[in-house]
Amino acid sequence: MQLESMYQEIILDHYKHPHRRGLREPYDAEVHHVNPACGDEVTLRVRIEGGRVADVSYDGMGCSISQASTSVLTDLVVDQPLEQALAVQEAFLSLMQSRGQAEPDDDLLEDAVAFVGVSQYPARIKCALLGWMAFKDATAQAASRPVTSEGVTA
Amino acid sequence: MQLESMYQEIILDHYKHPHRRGLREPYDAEVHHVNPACGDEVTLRVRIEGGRVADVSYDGMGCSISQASTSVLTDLVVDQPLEQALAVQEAFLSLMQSRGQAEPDDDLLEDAVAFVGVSQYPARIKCALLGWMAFKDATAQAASRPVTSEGVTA
Amino acid sequence: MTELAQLLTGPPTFDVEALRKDFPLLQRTVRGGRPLVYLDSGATAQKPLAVLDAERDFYELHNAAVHRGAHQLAEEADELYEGARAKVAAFIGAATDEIVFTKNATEGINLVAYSMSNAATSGPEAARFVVGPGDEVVVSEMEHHSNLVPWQQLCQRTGATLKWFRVDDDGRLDTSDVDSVITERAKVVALVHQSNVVGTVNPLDVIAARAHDVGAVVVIDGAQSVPHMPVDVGALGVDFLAFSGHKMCGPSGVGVLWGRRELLAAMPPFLTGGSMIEIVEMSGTTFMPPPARFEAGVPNTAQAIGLGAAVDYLSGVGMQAIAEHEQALTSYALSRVGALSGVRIIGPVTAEARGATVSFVVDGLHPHDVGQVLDDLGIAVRTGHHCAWPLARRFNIPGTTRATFYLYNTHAEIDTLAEGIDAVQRFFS
Amino acid sequence: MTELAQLLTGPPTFDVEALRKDFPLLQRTVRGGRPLVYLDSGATAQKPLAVLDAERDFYELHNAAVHRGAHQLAEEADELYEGARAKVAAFIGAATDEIVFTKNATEGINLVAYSMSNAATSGPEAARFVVGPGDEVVVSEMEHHSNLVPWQQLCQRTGATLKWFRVDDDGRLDTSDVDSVITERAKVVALVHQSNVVGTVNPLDVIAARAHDVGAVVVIDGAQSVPHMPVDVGALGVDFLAFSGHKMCGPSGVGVLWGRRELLAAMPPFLTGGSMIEIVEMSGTTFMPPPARFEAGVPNTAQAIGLGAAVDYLSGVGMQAIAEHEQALTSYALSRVGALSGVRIIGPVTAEARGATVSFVVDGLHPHDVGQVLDDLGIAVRTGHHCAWPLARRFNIPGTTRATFYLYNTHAEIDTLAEGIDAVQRFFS
Ligand SMILES: Cc1ncc(COP(=O)(O)O)c(C=O)c1O
Ligand SMILES: Cc1ncc(COP(=O)(O)O)c(C=O)c1O
Repeated sequence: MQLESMYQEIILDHYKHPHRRGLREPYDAEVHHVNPACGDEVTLRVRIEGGRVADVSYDGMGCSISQASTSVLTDLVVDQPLEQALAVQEAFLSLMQSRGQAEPDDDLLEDAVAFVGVSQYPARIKCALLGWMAFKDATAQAASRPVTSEGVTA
Repeated sequence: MQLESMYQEIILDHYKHPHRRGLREPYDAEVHHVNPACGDEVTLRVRIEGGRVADVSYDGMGCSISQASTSVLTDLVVDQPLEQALAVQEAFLSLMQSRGQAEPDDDLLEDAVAFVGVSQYPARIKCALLGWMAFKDATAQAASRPVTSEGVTA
Repeated sequence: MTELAQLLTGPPTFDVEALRKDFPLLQRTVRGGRPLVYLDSGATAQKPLAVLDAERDFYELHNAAVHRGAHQLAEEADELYEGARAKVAAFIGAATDEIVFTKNATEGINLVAYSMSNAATSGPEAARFVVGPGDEVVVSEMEHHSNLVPWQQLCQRTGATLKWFRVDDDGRLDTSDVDSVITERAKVVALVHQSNVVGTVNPLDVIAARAHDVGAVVVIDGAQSVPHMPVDVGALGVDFLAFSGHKMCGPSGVGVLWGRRELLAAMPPFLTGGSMIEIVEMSGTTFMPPPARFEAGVPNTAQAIGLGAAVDYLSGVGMQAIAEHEQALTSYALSRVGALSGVRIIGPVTAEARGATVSFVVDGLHPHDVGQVLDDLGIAVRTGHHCAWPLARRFNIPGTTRATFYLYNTHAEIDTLAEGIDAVQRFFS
Repeated sequence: MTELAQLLTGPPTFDVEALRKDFPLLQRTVRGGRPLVYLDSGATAQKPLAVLDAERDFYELHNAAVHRGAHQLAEEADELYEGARAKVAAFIGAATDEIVFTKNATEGINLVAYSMSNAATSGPEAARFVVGPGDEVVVSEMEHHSNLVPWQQLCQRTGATLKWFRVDDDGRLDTSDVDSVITERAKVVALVHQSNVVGTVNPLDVIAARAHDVGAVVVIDGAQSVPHMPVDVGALGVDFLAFSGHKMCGPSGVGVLWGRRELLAAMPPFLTGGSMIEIVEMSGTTFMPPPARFEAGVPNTAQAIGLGAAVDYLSGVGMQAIAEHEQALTSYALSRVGALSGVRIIGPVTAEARGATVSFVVDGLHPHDVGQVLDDLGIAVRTGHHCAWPLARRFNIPGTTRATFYLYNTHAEIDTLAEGIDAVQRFFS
């Protein structure tokens, strides 16, 4: 089976035991993203405090790949400076577009390098990116809103 | 050349010297038919008197086949009982749909048998039928109008 | 032969192994040399050589623009194109001039929906097609998006109201409230003949009877029925039937809309342009009678000809024989897959009034993951909402894994599928 | 080589005889064994082997429904289909997501026209496309029906007014009154790039400049330009460009609509159904971004892939070289045919700003009869109004006989044509 290259142990672990799952308050932006081809969806919230990603919380339904990659995302970006978080997002995006050819930066991507196998299956790339694109969208929305310390903004 | 089977002498004669061409009064019905594929058109009038075709007059633009066949039509139907004229029309229609296989009734169709060659060229069948379908339409319209002796009816 | 044995192997005269040789693609391997088990004909069918050859012959010998030329190639192309129309007509028991070639089933349905909104600005003979505020358009919860969204859009354009039939827990159409769903206000009832998700074959007679009582036209999505069972429009009692060539062994890029002659004759055009006109002036245009009225531009000629070859091929095998073979496969699949623990069939669990589309969910696993592991074993299935998202919502699931069978599928492939599902469960356990 | 000699034989590197071998149909004979002289590429072009093979390979090895499956075949089909889109985009200097596959040029033009009437019942981002009473839609007298009737129909649906540019005696667009034809009320200007009857290449820059000044969108019918000359949408300065695959060595059943990204993004959908949706509920649907938004249903996959192979083939030969070869043929034909007594060229009589479409009338003879005799000699031309009836009326003729040339035509074939016309005259004298 070539399957192991996609379903690496670390991915299955995150899938079975997702990190930071559930929707929490306070948050600065909430987005809802879907993958129209399969109907997978994620609702994702971000909380930015003092230029750092204070929390990412999420809920949704999707396959192992989309669930695990969102879980990994939270590990990599929570408690990081926003700039660093966005750099990680960029790096993950390139990794997924690499068709398995990338030599990913282990230091930056940590567990997320496990997804290199997924990038060889074009139909699954969108699964892996679902949470990450939602995160990008949510941080952009949070950035464009007036800073608050309370959480939810109008 | 196989062309001679289509452009028989008799057809070229009628083309160069069409019979009864021009629009005349009185008439009981006037129709305008076109062949959308090529733009050929004919305006055709019929005059019925006492159950006979008293006159068929026409004008229009079209190829040798459509012009000649309309000319031949007038020879065959003018001065005939309407019933006989419609039988000729029917016979010509079958001839044209025969793909060159028909054994046409010479007595009924006279000069019109020359069009058997045209029936082998599917794209030209409509040319040959232009005037004949107009005649059929015009007689039907004339029949459905109140009988007059003056000509033009409302 | 006992009835059971026949159920398991299909009708005796049906030689699947011989048929498979007609389909070049079925000979290939996937994922590192595994034999291909193609269970995705519901998405698109594979093509027999006869179809590929018909298209190629056209291009190599007779290619010309139809309806337009007076040279020999154009004559030949015309004859082949119109010949294909006659073949398709005969295949569904229709008159030749009731067959409109479209690019797919989706276009056929859109054609009717747009023609209905165009009726508002067309002549009096189109009056019966006009819809507006207060009028109702009826669909069902099990529609493919292609027979749902065009009607939502028609309502949006015209102010009409969309209503729908519900689906019961077995995946059958709930017709208990037919009289309240289809009321005097209904102008059109659009329904799928055979569901592409749960396989249900809908009772068109019940629906058509009520629809016609209230003067509504009945538009049937036959994308999944025409390829798989004998369909005779004379017997169906409906007004329009749309289907796709690519799902019935024909080429991509061609579909069919059948409509009753008198309805097509009264309908305003949809796509406009070359070849569908009667007289064109700058100030206005008149149109040809059907079917030409609905075929604007140079048509998908080679594809229509390929579809003609496909219906010849299917007729040669026999639609009744194909339907029986599929019934046998379906019964077998329902029992094999249904027997797996942790696997639930979505849709009717018996083979009556259902086609060879078997959808299922595996406890605790997402369809994507199921499909991926099956793919790795060489088994091609489809996963997700199958373009019928409201139906997935109805069952409160993210989607299903779907196996669909056609004339070239075998009982052995169903065994492979069942074993594959078992492997999926082990992989993720 | 002198300039004149080059004019007569085409650019030195262009080996027509070698190219002809790529086209199986050109090897056949017609009407009792005569070699075929195919001068009807303006209606549809012949197909090189590379195109036929690309389609067949797809069916034999990779056929699957695109955008829908998670199995290997579906991945491969997706990659081929989207790869074709990228090729077509590169061919006209567009971005990949600006390329919408349609079934022909006609559908592409209808797409824009329907999207504009749909704008009235769509969201605020579509507001700029709304047309209604008081607004104007501008075309020309030389339009193919496919770029005329859809706009007449848009006016009929919306109450807008149709206006048009006139054509002068040479068959050139009369742009002297551009400011009064395109006024502040114009919402859309739809114009043919190269006339399919008289060959004229229109000055798009003049038209687009004025149209954009008044805020109108510019829709170009490129059915006769894209196959025959290098076209770069970056340089054209227009907003939409529609063309057909079958006229550029591609399969039947596929066309292209290019549109500026920001315009496509703001446009409401046209055909709706599978694969173009974002979220579907019974109560309403949202749509994908372009190009998916405009490609409903299983697409004409094999045909798009075939078109990809066609643009590879054309690029391999070189569009500039093809254009020069056609210019040489056109000059030669204009002089050869124009020199025949009793024969009149309809359209520009010199080769500047005109393509390889030569229409003529023979004194005293109807085009049908001319075409019939030529056909008997093995020469395939087209006769009639060529789906541009108002232009025939403009010249007060029933139609023309039209010879069109493509990369595979030769100077010798033009000699055969000229001799053929002579034979026609003798036949009817
Ligand atoms: C100038 C022009 N526009 C539009 C069309 C329509 O193309 P199609 O029929 O392929 O849609 C054609 C060809 O028929 C054409 O020559
Ligand atoms: C039930 C049903 N209706 C409509 C369609 C649409 O067919 P197409 O995409 O070929 O237009 C499909 C297949 O995709 C289908 O399964």
